Amino acid sequence: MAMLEIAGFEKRFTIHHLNKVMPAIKDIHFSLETGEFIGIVGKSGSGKSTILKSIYRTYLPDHGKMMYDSSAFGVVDLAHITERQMLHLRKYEIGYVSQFLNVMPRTTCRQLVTNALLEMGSTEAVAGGEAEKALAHFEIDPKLWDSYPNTFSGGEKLRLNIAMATVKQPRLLLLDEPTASLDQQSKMKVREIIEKLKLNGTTLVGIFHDIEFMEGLCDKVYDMQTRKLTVGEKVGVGAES
Amino acid sequence: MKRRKRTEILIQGDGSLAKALAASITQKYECREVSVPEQGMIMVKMRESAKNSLFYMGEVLITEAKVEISGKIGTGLLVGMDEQRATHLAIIDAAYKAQLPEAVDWEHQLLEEEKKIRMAKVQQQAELFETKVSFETMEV
Amino acid sequence: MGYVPVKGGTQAIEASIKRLTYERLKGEEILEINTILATMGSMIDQVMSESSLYSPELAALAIKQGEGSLEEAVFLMRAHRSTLPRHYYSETVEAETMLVERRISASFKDIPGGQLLGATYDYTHRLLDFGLLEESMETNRRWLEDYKDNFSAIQGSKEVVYFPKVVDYLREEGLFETYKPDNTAPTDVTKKSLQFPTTRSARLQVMTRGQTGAVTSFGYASLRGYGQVHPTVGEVRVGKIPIYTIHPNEVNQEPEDQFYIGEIRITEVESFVPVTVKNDNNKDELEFEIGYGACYGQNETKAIAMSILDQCLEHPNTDFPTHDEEFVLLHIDSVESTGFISHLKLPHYVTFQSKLDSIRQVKKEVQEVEN
Amino acid sequence: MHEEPILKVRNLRKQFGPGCSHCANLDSDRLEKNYCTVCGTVYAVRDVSLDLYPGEILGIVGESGSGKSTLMQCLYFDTDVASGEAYIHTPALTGTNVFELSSQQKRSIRNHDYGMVYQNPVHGLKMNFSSVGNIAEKLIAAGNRNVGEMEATSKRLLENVHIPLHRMKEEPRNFSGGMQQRVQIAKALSNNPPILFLDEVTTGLDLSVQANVLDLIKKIQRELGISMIVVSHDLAVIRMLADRTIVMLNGEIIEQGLTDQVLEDPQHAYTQQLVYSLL
Amino acid sequence: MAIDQIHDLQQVYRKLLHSMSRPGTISSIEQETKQVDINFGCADSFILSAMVLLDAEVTFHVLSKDRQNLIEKISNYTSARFASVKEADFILVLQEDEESDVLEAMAQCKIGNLIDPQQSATWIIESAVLSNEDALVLTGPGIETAAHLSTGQSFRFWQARDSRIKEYPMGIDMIFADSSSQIACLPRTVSAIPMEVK
Amino acid sequence: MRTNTHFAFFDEGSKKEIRRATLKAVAIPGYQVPFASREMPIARGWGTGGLQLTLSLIGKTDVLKVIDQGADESVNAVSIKKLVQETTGVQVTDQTEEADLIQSRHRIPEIPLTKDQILVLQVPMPEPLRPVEAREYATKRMHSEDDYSGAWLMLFEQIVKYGKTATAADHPVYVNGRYVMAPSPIPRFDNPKMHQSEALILLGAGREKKIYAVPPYTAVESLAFEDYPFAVESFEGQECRLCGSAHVFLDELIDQKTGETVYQCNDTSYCMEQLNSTEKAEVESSYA
Repeated sequence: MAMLEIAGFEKRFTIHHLNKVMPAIKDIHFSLETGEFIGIVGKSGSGKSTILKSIYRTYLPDHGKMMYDSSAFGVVDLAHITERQMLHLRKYEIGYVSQFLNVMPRTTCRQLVTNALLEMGSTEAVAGGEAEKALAHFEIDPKLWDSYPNTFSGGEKLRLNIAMATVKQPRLLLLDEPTASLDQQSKMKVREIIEKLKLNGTTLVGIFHDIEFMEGLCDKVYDMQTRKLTVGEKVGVGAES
Repeated sequence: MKRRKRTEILIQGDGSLAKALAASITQKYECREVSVPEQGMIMVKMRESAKNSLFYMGEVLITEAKVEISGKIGTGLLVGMDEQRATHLAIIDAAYKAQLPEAVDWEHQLLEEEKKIRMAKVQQQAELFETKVSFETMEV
Repeated sequence: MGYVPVKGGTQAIEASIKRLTYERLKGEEILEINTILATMGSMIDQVMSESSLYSPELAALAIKQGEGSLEEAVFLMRAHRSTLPRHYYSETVEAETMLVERRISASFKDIPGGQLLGATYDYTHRLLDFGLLEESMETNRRWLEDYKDNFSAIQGSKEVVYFPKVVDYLREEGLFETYKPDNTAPTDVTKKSLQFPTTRSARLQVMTRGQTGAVTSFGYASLRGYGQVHPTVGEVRVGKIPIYTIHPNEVNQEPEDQFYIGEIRITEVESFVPVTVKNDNNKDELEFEIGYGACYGQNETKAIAMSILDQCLEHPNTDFPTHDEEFVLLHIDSVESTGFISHLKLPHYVTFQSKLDSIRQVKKEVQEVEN
Repeated sequence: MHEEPILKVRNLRKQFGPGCSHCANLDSDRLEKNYCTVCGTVYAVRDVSLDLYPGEILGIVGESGSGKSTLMQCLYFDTDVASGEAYIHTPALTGTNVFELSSQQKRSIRNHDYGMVYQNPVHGLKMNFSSVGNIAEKLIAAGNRNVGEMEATSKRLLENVHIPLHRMKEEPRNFSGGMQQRVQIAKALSNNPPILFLDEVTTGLDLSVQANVLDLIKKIQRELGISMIVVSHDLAVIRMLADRTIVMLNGEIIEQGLTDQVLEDPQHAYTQQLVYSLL
Repeated sequence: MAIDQIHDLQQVYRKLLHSMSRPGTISSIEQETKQVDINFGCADSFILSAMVLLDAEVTFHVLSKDRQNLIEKISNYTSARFASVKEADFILVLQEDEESDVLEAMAQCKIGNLIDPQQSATWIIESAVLSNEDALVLTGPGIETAAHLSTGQSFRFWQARDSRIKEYPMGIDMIFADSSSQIACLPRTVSAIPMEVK
Repeated sequence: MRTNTHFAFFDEGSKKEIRRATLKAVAIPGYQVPFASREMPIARGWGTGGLQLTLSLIGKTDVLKVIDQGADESVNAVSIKKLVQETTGVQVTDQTEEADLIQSRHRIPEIPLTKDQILVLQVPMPEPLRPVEAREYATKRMHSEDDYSGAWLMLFEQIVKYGKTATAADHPVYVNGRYVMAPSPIPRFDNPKMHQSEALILLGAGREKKIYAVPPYTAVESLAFEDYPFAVESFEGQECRLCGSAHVFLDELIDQKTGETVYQCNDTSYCMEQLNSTEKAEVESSYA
């Protein structure tokens, strides 16, 4: 059984004040196994984020299946599980990282990562230690640990985001255009981090604006334009051609 | 004469009529005092004019007498402290209840008394009306 | 043999009561009950009204016994009231049956039936009349003869006149709500202690037996701004109302079988107060409501103040004490307020000892903490 | 995973006014919003059902007049419901519709199972008693009779809500709005209630104070696992606090979902309008 | 000789108060029942208990359907008004009454409310001869440790009582009166547990 | 004019009403039963509640004791005794053991009362929650919901302010674990006497129109926190200058001559008895 299998997925938005139904994406099919990294590519506006947000239930899916092999509930359709189940999965199994940092105001960097652990029921002592490890692991300057992240650079914010998501050791991590608006150096750092995650065996779904970045990272690539899934060595190369 | 009108006349009058009528009975019949005349109270139930509902205004001291004549118990009730008149009223009440022949003859006297009472009231009221403010334009 | 309890209290009380008698008698003057009845009408009215027992004779006795203290006279009457049986309730008294002695309206220049001043202090100049120091029965009799002589020329009509109510005219115009007769049995606060929220009947009963000064003060407070009622007096009337009753054991009585038992003199007030009401379409509208006041005897200030408070309590409002029924109703009874204030004269040395102990303990505690 | 809601509300209704033949059948077409133009009856809460799960924060968002605060008052027994049921999942109360309990029993629930933080601290605090006394009041109500313990608890809670301890004997009426709100929260928490209601707790507070209060609430949820219902007209507050969110309009629930879903993919026209106007 | 409305009733009242203050305590009112010279067709102690408490200010209910005569007599002697089970201030139960009627009345009578728990029915029950045998074990205010009382009522009766006193302070208070001029009382505060039938 | 005063002043209807209220009060310990308090020939606040109870209870054979502030000879006690005696002709006594009925203001006698005695306490302010809440409507609701946090909070605040509770007389008690009750302004010293009392205790407030009761063998706990236990007035090291009793409630007096503070028994009849028994013992020992 695949870790995640998307089949016949469709999403549209109804905008009441315009009296319009806007189709977003349809006929999405792909799947990935445990420990794999799938990259989703496509032009902006092609609906890459919609897929991720639907998997995470930030968007309500309209059609199709999103079968996820959860450790808590077995194989479930993410499109139809209860809100409470979804919350459970978010807490313990599925992480979501974007370039935007959306956190409690006036909470320090260290506290944010610690809180993520505390939410899962860790003790204060364990959480504190783990948080420091994560912050160091994702190369956040210790000088920043006890400051509020509003002033962080884009790269720092992203790494913090990733730290918050990954301290929980999610089984499935959704990366929503993490590198958009990052400079080259920061991008390289993110790449290293993803490699680290992969090494840890985290299953990843990523959306990336620039294909270059994904080279050598992904096990699979799903192309929004062609609706094709490319596997293995051809990854990156195929996309370039 | 029914009790309501009768008691109005006998109480509003000066008391001599009640005394006379009662005397005419006690001369001829045996009157037994059921209980000694006693002071008591009556609660006044009043209708107020704002919401048209009822409330208790308070109590009024009354004197009550009860006598028995020919097996009938008469009650005399009046505001204030007047045991004699209460007894007279009780005797007259009993006389009516027992349908004594005297009572039939009293009709005329009572009506005469009523007329007198009314005349006096009208006169008193006319005197009082001297204090009425006249807003009519005077003709000189 | 042995110790015997002192009888200090008993002896002192006896001596004190004797002293009281001495104070009353030492001037060597006797005030006749008839003198009080004939010349102290207002005082008698006030005592009857506050004691809620209509009996000029008993009121006069109470005034004499209480040496003119209204507080004491009312108290005596109330206590006596507790010893009297109450076997009768009157038939409902309808105020239209009043034989009016005085009737005025502040709302209209002239009213159907006319403004009847009757006897009132209102237009006397409050100058001490030193002539009363030298009053003689002879001159008084001459005055009375002269006064009555003037009446010989007056010709009364054939029938007794009963006055219509001013408000009836306004009701016809729709300015006042017309209420169907509500024959709900009234609450009797003398038989059942006051419970909150109260009923309208309980409120009226408590106010009509309220202490004149207290009712007046609270009414005044509302008028000044510690309340929201500032009325126009629609009608003040003073006069006599007839009382009828039925015998409790006689069944199936016709109205003609009722007892007439006499009449009592009362003051009745209707105050007009504009209020906002919702009409049938749920829109705000202005309408008049009536504040009602009534009491035994001629007590116009009290009755008017009562009419203000009636209206206040019909519209509860926590912002104003005069609109709070607990505040008004629990504090206007003469016997309750004077009794509780005067109980402070009783010895309180046990409670004071307890207080002393408490304060000493606290002081000790503070010292210990400081050290 | 089978979860039992700690608080289950079914078909709750609350109206102000007698209703009339025009509106009595609750046909919403006949109402102007939730108001009957004929008799003036306001249908403040209409057929609301919801579940609150252990340890979660449930947000209720809606404009003023949407019925969210009335709903809260109904749940806290501040006002009687017209009809409906509520079940609290505690050993003593399981299976009992708490709306049907006597006032004495409801009081006991308020003392032991509920905490409430009102928008206006005047409703939740005794302004002329000390802050420590205010907290103790709730502890006393829950049965504590030990001054030392209560003082210690109060101190800990006041510290938690950042009230300087040297001010604990002061009366809250001397405090700023934010401090009063924090004392109120400390008080509401003092008996470790499994269920906490928060009604517009940050409304009217300065932004920085708001952040403090929100942080505090989140911390409490994390540390104590208390279930909370947070009512607010402010989407930002709901976003910060709530896991799941209910949107109310004219006394009805029009939409509910995971908070980020409600905010990012609102389904109902009104919610969309609400979200689009979010700054 | 007739009952002295002042002094005899005062004595009965004091016995009632004594027994109400000390649930399970049986008081004898033999001195007073001797004075009863009218036959009401029920225990004199029962009638006296009613006469002490009833007057024109209160209402009563008689459970027996064929006791119109008793109702009239009580009304005449006390001026109390007859009322339905749901409204009555006093509920008068005779020994002859059907248990099902008693249980139904128990379910319907006033128990007061939390604001005014005193607005509850007081039951006056004509009982079997009262004794302090081990039929019921009583505990509660007025009892030092435990008391025993036998009134002749069934287990179901006590169950029914339990269901009406379970949310104290609401509840009903009971006066038992027997043919041997004895009375005993059970205020709502007292727990009455029937002993197991051996 | 004639008045024939009824036995025990009241008409029988009034007695019945008070008796019904009293029985309810016994059935709901500590709950204030409203009653139609009559106007009495003594002033409101001077014991009309206690007096009404006494008059509704008393019979020809009763022996009555009336005390005020611990003294049988206190003027108000004398006045009440006189009134009851004039309307009933009952025997009165100073001796606590002899009395069937004891009406008292502000004290419970030192000698333990027995099951054949009834103690009637006069109550000026029956509402223990009045200092917390002025409105009767509200306090009735608080009682109905067993909501006494206000009463406890008052004590808590005193501890916070003064380091200990600062109540004087009338220290509130919790009756039968349900109602908070004003024990009437008895000193704290007397509160424990109410707990598991052998005698029935009835409390009457005439002006406030309430009757309430503490049945015998009923739990009466003075409101106090675990770590700030309830404490009675302390007369440590003092004893009665007349009879030498310690461990009783003492009056503090100032000796007119020396200006010194001296103490003597507040319960005068108790003091008398102590004196007499000491004297008897002395006499006996001197003859021995």
